[in-house]
Amino acid sequence: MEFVIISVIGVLFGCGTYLILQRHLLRVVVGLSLYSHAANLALMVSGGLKRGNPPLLTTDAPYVDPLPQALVLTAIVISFGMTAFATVLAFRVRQVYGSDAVDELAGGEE
Amino acid sequence: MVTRFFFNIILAFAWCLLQDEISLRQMVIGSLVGLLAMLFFPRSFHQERRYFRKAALSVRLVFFFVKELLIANWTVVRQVLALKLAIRPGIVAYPLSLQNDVLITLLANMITLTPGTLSVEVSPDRQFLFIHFLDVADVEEEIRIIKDGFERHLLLIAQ
Amino acid sequence: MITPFVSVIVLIGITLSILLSAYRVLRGPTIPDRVVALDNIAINLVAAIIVISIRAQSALYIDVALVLAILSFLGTVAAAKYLLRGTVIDASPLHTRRPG
Amino acid sequence: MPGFLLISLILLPLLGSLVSWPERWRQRLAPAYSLVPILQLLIVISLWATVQAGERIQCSWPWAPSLGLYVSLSLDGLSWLFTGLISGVGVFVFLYAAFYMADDPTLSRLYRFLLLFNAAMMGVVLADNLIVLLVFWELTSVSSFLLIGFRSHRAAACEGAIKAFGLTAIGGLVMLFGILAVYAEHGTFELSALLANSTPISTAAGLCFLVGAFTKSAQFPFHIWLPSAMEAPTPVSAYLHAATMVKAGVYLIARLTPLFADDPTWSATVTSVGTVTLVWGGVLACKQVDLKALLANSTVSQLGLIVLLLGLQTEIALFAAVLHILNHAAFKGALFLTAGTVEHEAGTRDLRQLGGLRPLMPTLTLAATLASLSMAGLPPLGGFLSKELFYEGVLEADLLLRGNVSGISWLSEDGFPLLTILAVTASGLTFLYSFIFFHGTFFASASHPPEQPHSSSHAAHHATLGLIAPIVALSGLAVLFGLVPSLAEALVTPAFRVIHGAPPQLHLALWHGLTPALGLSGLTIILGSSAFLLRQRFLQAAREYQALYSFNRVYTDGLTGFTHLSHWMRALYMTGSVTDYIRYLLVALIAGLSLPLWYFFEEMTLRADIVRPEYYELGLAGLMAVAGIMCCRTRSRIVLVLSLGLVGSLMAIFFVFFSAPDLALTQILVEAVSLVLFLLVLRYFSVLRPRPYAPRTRLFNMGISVGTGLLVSLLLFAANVGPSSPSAIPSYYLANSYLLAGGHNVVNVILVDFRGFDTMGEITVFSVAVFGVLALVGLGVRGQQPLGAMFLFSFPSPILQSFARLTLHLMLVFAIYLLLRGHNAPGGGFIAGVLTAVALTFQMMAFHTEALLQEMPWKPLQVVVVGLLLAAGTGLGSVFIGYPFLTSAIGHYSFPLLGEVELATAMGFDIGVYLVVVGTSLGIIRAIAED
Amino acid sequence: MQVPYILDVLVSALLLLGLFFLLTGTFGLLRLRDVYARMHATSKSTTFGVVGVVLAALLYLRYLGLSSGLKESLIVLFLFLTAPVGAHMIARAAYRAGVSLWQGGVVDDFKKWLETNR
Amino acid sequence: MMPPDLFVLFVIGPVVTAALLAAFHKWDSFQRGVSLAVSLGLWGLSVVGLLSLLQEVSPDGGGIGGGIVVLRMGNWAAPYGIILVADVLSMTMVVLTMTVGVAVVVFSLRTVEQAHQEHFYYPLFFILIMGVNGAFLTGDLFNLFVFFEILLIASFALLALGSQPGQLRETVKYVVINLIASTFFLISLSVLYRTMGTLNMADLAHKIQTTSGELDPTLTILALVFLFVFGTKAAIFPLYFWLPGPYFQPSAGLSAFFGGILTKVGVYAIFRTFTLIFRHNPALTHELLLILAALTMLLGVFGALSQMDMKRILSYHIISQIGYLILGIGLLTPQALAGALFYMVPYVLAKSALFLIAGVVQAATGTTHLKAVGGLQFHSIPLSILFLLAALSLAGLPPLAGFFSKFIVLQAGVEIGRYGYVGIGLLGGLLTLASMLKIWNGVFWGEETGDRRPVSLWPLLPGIVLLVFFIVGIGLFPGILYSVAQTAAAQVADPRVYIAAVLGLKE
Ligand code: NA
Ligand code: NA
Repeated sequence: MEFVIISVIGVLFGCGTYLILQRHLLRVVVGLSLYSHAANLALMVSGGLKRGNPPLLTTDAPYVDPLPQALVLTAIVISFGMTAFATVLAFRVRQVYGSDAVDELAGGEE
Repeated sequence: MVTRFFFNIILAFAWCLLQDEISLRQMVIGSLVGLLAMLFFPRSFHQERRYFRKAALSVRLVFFFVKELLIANWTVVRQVLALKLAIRPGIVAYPLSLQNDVLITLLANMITLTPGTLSVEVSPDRQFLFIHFLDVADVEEEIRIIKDGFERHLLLIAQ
Repeated sequence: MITPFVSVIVLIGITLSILLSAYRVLRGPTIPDRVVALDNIAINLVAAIIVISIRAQSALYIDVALVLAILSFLGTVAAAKYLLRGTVIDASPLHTRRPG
Repeated sequence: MPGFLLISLILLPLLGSLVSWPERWRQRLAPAYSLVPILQLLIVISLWATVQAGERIQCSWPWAPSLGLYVSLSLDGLSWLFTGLISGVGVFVFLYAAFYMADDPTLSRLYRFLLLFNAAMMGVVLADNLIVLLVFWELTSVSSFLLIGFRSHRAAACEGAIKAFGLTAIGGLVMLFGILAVYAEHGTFELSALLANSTPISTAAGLCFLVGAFTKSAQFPFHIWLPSAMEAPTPVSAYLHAATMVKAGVYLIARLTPLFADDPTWSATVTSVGTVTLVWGGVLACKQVDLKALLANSTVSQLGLIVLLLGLQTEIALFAAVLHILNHAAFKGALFLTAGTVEHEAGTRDLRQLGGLRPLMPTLTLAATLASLSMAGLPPLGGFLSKELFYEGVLEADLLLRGNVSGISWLSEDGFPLLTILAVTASGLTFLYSFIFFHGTFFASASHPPEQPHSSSHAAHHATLGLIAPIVALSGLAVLFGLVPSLAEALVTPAFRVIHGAPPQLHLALWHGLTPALGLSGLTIILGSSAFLLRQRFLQAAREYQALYSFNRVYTDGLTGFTHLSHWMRALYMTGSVTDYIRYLLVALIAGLSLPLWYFFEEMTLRADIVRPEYYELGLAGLMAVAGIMCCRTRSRIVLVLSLGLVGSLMAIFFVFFSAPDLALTQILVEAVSLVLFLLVLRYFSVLRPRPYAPRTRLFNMGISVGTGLLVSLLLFAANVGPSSPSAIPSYYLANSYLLAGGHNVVNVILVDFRGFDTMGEITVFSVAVFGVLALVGLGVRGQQPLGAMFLFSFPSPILQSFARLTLHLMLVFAIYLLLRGHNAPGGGFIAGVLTAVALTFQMMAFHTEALLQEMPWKPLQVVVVGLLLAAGTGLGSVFIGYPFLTSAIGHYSFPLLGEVELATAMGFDIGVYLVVVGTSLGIIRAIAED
Repeated sequence: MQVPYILDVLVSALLLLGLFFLLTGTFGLLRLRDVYARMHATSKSTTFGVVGVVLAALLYLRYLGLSSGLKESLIVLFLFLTAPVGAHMIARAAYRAGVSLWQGGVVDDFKKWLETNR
Repeated sequence: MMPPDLFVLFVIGPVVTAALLAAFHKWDSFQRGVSLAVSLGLWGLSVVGLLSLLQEVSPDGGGIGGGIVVLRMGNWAAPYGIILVADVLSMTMVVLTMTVGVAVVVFSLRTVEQAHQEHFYYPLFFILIMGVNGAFLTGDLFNLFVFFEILLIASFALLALGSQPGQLRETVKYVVINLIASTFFLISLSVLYRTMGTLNMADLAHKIQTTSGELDPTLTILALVFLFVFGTKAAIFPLYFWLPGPYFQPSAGLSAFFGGILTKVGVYAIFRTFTLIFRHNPALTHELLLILAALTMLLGVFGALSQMDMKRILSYHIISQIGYLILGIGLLTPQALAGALFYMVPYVLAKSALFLIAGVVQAATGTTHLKAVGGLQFHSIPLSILFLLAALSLAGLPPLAGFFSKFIVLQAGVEIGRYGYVGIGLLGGLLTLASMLKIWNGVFWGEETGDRRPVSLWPLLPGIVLLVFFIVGIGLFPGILYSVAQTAAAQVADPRVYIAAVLGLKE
């Protein structure tokens, strides 16, 4: 199972990279979201994907490792905040800058 | 006030469903939670009367609806799996008698869940309900069922 | 005990159903088609979660299913609203012609 | 007491430079700064007896002993000579400046800069600690920089200042290198200790010191800064760039000579650099038409002479070197001041415009001529004495020693007197430019008189005493040193003793008899006068030749080349395109990691705890990959966003597969809110029109994408096949979650207790998102009209609205349910918070944003703040009662009807989280919706 | 944990029935000609399929004492409410977005109404 | 001795302040007053904290002095809970942060536009401080990620504050690059937990010490991934390209904090991890650090030379100076580590001061482009003096603080015979001087050009004076900071000290 998920993570990273390298800002933002999805999955894998009960002590052992879950939860929340900000930023760029083409955002290095 | 109380009971009941336990303790906690929700998110409640009669009528409606539903699903299966899709779809305006939005919603939902029909739109003046028919061949029959079935039940509740 | 076995079969069936719906997402042809297909996938996922809770003999996932059901509905409505208005939330009331 | 005198030599000018007169009297009081060099001179004179007795005065204060730093000063004969020069020339220059810039409002500032320099220079010659020496060394560069650029509105002044600073800074840095090397070898920075030790210092370190000295003393090829430094006001040129600062390098070489007495490389380097500088400087000086430029290049040449002598290291040579330091200070100081007075009176320094000033300024003419003749080395002036000794030294090296002075063997190979020939040539050049200087200024008639001759007659009236007296005094000294050789001898002997280590065997006299040196002097005069008579022939040619051959050109072209190179390099990779930067980043990552990974996989072992996948998991994993690819392929904005949502929802399913209900809930909720967010702003984006990259770029992008994906996969794969260390953490959490933290839901307990600090940070990130979004939307130009389609003919759906009305409170109750049970079952603050936000968002979707105000009559921002304060306050509560931040407490309480209820402080924290999440989600959505 | 044979069979049957309806809905989604017709399939069959699965879970988990089944009923209730509303929202959006009825369509009262009320 | 639990205030204090400031974001005097008071208070507290660490002598009386305060968040021991570790290194960084923080707040009081203030300038700034302090103090790698994200999102918002086109453009670049780096941070944390089974730095180091090399291949991979992540934040070669653009954009106060402190968080992370954890194979990892340091030093300063704007030159210089710090880490001797820390302090002070001075120039003339201004020397002599002191310190001229920084790092290099790197370091210093002189020439000398705004510059100077005061002070008394740096280096040079303090082990 680990290797399946790892492959999916690879595909998501590849797709994310591809999108991030595109010219449309929306695609870049979506690419970043794919990145964070993939990273969260990777964090999930870090505990080893043991079959077991969720780490709720009301159920019976064996439990899966609860720590990666907590980490992923934190990571999800953080990346959600980041994505939200990035999305609004991208939309403000389109409004203020009049363009959402990444290559038109070049410059600024004098 | 009465409305609020009634609504609070509903919320307490929902709480019990969530807790998977119908008991006095949970009803009390549930109503406290409901009160909390209503306190922090106050909104104007429409004045309603004759709750208990309406509740009884609603239960009757539920049974009627479940019956219709079972039939409906079988029909859809038949249509979907039919090898030949001999259907002539269309949108038909259904004249509404109901005026209450909640009840119109219920009606529209029931129509959608029954075979061959799908509620597309309510005209802003609540005159028509536009229904999509998979096969307009049996429009007359279907409209009759709706009028005499679902809408009649709902009109009773509306009074 | 055939339930565990059947539940795997059902899960595979649901996966198949999801993959078939994904075909509709890919094909379209219209955007509402894709939205409908995605909604269908979501509902199938709800079913899958419930089957898993049977398989895992745990009621924990029922909440997950409930939340997914709620939110797939929300997503559908949001997409529909977007198609209709170009936005999801209006800043001010729309003009309505409501009697009374 | 002597220590106090030494430090006061430095502190006096330093404090003096801090004195600022009130604006009203500034101009009139400025000359009072001259008291400082006068006082210094008195101190220096008072130290004469000590020095003459061959004693050293030493004092030391700890500075940073752990770094080997002591503020140690020492005064011996060599230092004393230089302190004398600094204060003595200082007195003349300071007094001169008072008249030279009498009407210039910047006079006071000039004095303060000069005092700063004076302090620095005193420090250089008094320092006994190499670091202290370096400190003052660089301070001389800084003050010189400020003084050269004193007339900062002139571009040439600024460029000259930068050139001087830059080149001397190179020297300073290389010197630092040498100092560090010395410290590494000998463990001390104290010069006296190194000298007393007399263990040899490595040649490399010595060469580092030499580079420092050469840059400072304008030795070839660093000499180019000195002529450019002539942009400084003339008193500055006289003081820094003739008499004192440029001698700092000479001082350093002299100071270190005992340490490198037996080092052939040292002496070879010093001698040859000195020789080249001597000749080249002379050539350059002759070509000049600007008085100060002439003097500057002559200074270069004369410094070369001193350096050359120091390199020879014989007794005669060393004595000549010390003597010439003194002589040069006298005559060159006088000549620079002459140039200043001439410019002040005649309005120009151009030899072609000058001429015939003799009748107007007879005194000045006399003084300047005498100084020039001293420079030319004519008897009976001071310059003659040092010239004679110079010749003797050179001859000794060339003919008598025949290369026994090991370092210069290459110069006198096979007995060919190359050094002597060069020396005579250079002296001839010196003769030539000395004559050009005073003849062209005072005697000849101007070749190109200025258009408006405001000069001549006008000048005589203004040539005040103050502008002439210092010159007379200095050239008087030049004469005096020649006429009374014993005076000069007495002054330089202590310094000589320090360098040579023994008292001198020779005695100065004007007449030494018919020596070979005298013959060479005669030859020099003949050569020089012939050259002077024939000068018109070749000077024109030489002046034109300049354009071809100039180290200044090398410098400027080098600088431009460097700038061009840096521009080119920047343009090469700093494209300003973030896409490019990402490419660099990822390529670096791939390049950096692929090789180690390759080696890693050579010895891998599969871990035992790998789980076998189910078929449906495979199917859904495949679908997730397809959804990802769909994101890449689609040309519809909404499909893009929906595909992303599909990826997220499928992740939720995998979280269910992996027994993570909390995660599944969170993921679903977050996905929904993200979707709403995306849909809110989607219409503002342009359509995803196909604007393909060039095929090559596309291929490159694909390559990077595949590479990155592969790399991440391999990395995670490596983690699963490589060696690993077992973790004790999960079992601890599972064992103690209920026991110690009172919660059954271990994930939630980790979030609010074990690792609650992470959560504190997480909600901070989250709340900042709302601040950021409010700022993004609230500032700057407001948006243009929405770009996407809007169907104007549309009305709210009564079906949706009544559904929304029905479900709001139900969803809220559900949220509270999830919040309260979080500690023991899937749920908790975050999940409940997002669900609440979703419920309210749904209201906004069905109605409009104003409807939210009816539901929730307070601002999202306030909710965020209350939540943050609640969470932080819960954590801080434990600090107040003496426990670490976030320490939780649990209590069980009984309430009527409710039964026993467990209350944990972690719950307060979780409610804080809940509020933050509600406020933030709503705040962001509302801010955009209302935009 | 063991469950009685009858329950085992009943649960399995309900599961398979649910799957059957789910697949039916999906086939409809694939086969039918326009979005409105496709929504007929998903809003009814798929919903009903989930209901089947939920009922199976309700019986199974309730027997195992893991759940009283109340929450499962909540899901059913919720699905019955949301599926039609969702379909209604997409349908009206699709209609405004210009997704026309399949060409075989014969009646369109909504179009007429829109034209007269514009 | 400061009560240990109070150390949490460096992290929680700012966030509480930020919350209060956000609540009253339209109340002008509250914003300024509270910001000033809190920043001063935290500054004082941080100094007290550092002093109390330094006073503590190791229990055995000899060896390494200086205490290490370990705070268990939630009272859970490492590695189960998150701990904050205040050793001399991290507390020095906190003091430095707060010093620059005070200077920036003081500067901001006079320069921040009303609209920006009402849109959470101060709350965001305090969150930024929280993130930075947290990153310095935390002893847990995942928690470090969290604090990175805190300071990132605050910096995103601050960069974009004002929503001007140029700002937004650069913010996009900054956001995208940093989010990518954050993603890889998560990936590396995933690999870390999967292979090492812990996230706590001390526990990790302990595990490495108690095993005999079988984890080395994995560790090397981890070291490289972490180097990529931290290197991107720290802007080392070849990961620095993103930096100059965004750092140019914000108002001067922020530029000062960004340029002074933000990249140092990445450097600190490299410092911490490559002294505590990844020292299993210095012949590979630290040699790599040295090469990267050299390239960073040279290419950064090269970039600066091509610029014609004061702020841009300063931005490029950030990169170059980072090289010096990495050089110190790469050499890995106690002397070099002390040098790196000694380098950090004056350099951060000078860099921040210079950015603030650029802000004053901007306020006086409306621009910082060298061709558009000139002759400011006469406009404000105090400003010129402050600039010279800061700039020459940055260029490493004695006796300013920056000289000793360079001196100690290079001395460490000479001691172990790495002359090549010393040479490159010296060259970097020279080119830095060239850039500083270019600024001086362009801004303070030359024809008086550029429109002069009728603003009094005096009120803008106190923050700069504070920073320059320390620069000069350190230069005059280098022994004080050096002993602090030595103590810090001694604590860091031997990982067992840190491990024992955190895990409560007896050696
Ligand atoms: Na200028
Ligand atoms: Na300029």
